[in-house]
Amino acid sequence: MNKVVANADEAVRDIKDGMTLMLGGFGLCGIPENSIAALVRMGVKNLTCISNNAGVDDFGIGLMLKTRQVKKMISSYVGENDEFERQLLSGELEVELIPQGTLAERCRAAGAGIPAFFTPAGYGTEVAEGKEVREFNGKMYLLEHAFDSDFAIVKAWKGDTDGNLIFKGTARNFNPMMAMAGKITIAEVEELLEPGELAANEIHVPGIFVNKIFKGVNYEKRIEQRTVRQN
Amino acid sequence: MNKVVANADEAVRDIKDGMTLMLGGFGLCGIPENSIAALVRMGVKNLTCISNNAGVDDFGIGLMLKTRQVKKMISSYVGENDEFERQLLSGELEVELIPQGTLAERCRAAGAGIPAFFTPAGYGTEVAEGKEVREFNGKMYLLEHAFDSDFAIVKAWKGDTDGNLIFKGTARNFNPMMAMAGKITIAEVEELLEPGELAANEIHVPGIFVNKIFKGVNYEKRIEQRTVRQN
Amino acid sequence: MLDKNGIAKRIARELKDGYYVNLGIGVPTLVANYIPEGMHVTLQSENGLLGMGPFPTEAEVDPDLINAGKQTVTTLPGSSFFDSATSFGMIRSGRVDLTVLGAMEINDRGDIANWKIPGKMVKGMGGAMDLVASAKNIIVAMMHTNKAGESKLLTECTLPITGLGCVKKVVTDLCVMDITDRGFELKELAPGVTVEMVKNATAGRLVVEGEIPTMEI
Amino acid sequence: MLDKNGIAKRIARELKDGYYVNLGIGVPTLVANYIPEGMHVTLQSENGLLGMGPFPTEAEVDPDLINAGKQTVTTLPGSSFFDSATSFGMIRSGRVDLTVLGAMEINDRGDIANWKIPGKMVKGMGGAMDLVASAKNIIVAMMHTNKAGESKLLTECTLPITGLGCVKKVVTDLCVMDITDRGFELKELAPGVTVEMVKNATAGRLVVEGEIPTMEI
Repeated sequence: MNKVVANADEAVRDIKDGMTLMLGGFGLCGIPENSIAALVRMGVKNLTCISNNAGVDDFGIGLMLKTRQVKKMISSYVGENDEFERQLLSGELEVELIPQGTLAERCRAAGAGIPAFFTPAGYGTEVAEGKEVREFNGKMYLLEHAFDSDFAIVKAWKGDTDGNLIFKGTARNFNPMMAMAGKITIAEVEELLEPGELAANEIHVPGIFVNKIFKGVNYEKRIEQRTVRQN
Repeated sequence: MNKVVANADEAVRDIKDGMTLMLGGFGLCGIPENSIAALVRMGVKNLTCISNNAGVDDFGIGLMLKTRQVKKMISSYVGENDEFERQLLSGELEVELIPQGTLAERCRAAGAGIPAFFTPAGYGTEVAEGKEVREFNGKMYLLEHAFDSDFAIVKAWKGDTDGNLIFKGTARNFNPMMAMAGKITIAEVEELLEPGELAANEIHVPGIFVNKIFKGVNYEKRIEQRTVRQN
Repeated sequence: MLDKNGIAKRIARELKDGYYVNLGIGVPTLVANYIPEGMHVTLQSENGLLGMGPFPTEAEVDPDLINAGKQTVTTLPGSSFFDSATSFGMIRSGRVDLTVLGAMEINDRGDIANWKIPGKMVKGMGGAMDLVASAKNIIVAMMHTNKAGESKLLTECTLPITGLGCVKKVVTDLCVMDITDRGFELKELAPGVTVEMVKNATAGRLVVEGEIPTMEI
Repeated sequence: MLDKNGIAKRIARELKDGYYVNLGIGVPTLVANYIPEGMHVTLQSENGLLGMGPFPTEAEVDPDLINAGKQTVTTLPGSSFFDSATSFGMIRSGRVDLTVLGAMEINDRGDIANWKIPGKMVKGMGGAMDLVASAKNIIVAMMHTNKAGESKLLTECTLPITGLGCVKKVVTDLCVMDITDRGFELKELAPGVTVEMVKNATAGRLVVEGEIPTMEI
């Protein structure tokens, strides 16, 4: 039972046309760069992608939009992407917008075996349309469901061959919940270590949730808003 | 704004008769020893305690049972405690038994602002009595609610004066979710450090969830089942 | 009248020692520049950071360390990182003491619209709907009128709603108002602004009682 | 007939390389002693440990490191610690490949009763109800009959139920049975046990088809 695969191409090879993928990251921070590149090379089509954002024109999920591999995006915010806007307005691309906390919690629910939960976000808005509303302690909540996905693809900082993962800084974001939520979870890591090299107490995602792991290469880690102060 | 208090007595002093407390720990592992001792000294009564277990006769929550301070226990397992059994059979003590995963998730829900969720545990059993049942994808689930508690009392390994916590080994158990769930959260720690001494990436509970923190003393850390191998 | 920095400066006076604060993108972000010396305020960034520090120097820039506006930031002693589910957990469970947001429109019952303009490309609500549905203390920072000179403080929002009855206070270029059962209660005027100017610029129910002081900023 | 160790040994033959396994208290715990050499099996302990190692030596004993039976244990390279919500998250989301539990009674539809005896002090279900409600692959390890000689494999459980239709296989001192739509399907006999003995000891629907092999252990 070996979870380690040689590279991104091997990791994603069972992904088929029409599948639903979760992709970790917030903006361009903590995105699975190697796997996205492999999906573009592979050319798999009609994907539904659950990801907080949709990348930018020439990076992140934006690369898969350019090649028309994405049928539908499920995100909380999709700005900063002209090609996205063009495909959306032309009707080539579907988009479902979901409050960010609800997006996170629907991933978390999937990984925790919770099929549905109540959350206040979106009550009284168009997000509530068609959803069950219920009052608890005088406040109104919507019933939201766990996401159902075929693969989750996440990016971690360090991982071991048993699939244990540690994230770095705010590159953690959606990655842990998605790692736990995927029917099959692929993790790409900057450093791939032997079992025991990560401290048991510091692991963010236990290996049981990870099915395939590989050491990524040539991380670009592009910055969207490089903001500095003079010192 | 100082979260640090001198000791357990100061930490628990706002706890009143009739309140509902969450107490971290699994068996005697990771229990807030100092705070329990302070509650016994203080003599506060008619408490409802949410805790996975009820301690043993002369340690943990067992100490509060002996002094008749507990009106009701909400737990998943309450064995190993003769005084508990005596009070239960005599009707002095109420007990509500909850599946362990549901107990954990009801704490987690409270800390995450989720008022209710569906879980499969207990469907078809007496745990389901009076609860809403719903089918998702062909499987039956029960609706369970977030716990409402006045105070959460947890035990961590290391903490800092901003309230950030790190747990050790399996002493983590229910402590993080309870820390997040309490209306007011008290944390006792073995080592109390300055902000910055805990690595931001390794913190298990961010300080925002912790209201009072103190350095505990004289931890006994009693072992329930000392099981060793010859080597 | 206040400029953006003036609005931020006035809102900063609402901060209290020990507060955990979430600042939205735009004018709200500027509030961080006016935290009083010696006051301990912790900034929460919903992408998974508590204890957000200033922008980095060139040497400190780390692509794995950004805020919810995707800007590079830094940490401070006591900072912690966490995942997005935990982040919105702390927001929903009411642990954030103050939330400052921009808005396109608000109404006199505290409803807010700040995510979508019909006919324009919709970029999404991000974390705004979670924040407004859960925060116990929301202050809106915005201009009193839009570019066409029309009031953004209405009886009914015309744009799609982000959340209902959640705004407690609004600070605009003209004034500070509390939102109560009676509507917009005028509390303070910006320097050089008259009650008449506020009346003319406010479409929703306005309550003006007694002498309205000019704000200290 | 099998003793407790024999039952554990037989169950160990159901293990596969790479499996994540949760072993209940009692006979199920013994299964860990029979994991085949060279096979990589990871034990999950629901109090928050993945990759449970053997009992510690005196020198290794750590009160902050116990299993779900409250026994002192050790870690192994690759072990991880987590909180109870995450632990039951992995159980509910079906990440545990095999769960082995003891039982007081099971019935021929796979219902299990293992937490409560009316009239006796009820200690609680612990994690049993979560495990049986979620595990995709549950094997029950138990004696075929109780101390009074009555069958524990029934048409209907007489004791309060822990979970419905969840047991896939049962290994007793007498035999191995699969639980299918047709009831208890006899698959293997323990050494020295006859089909007749199983028939006499089984109260629920029993399916015996073809030659029943004696188990290899």
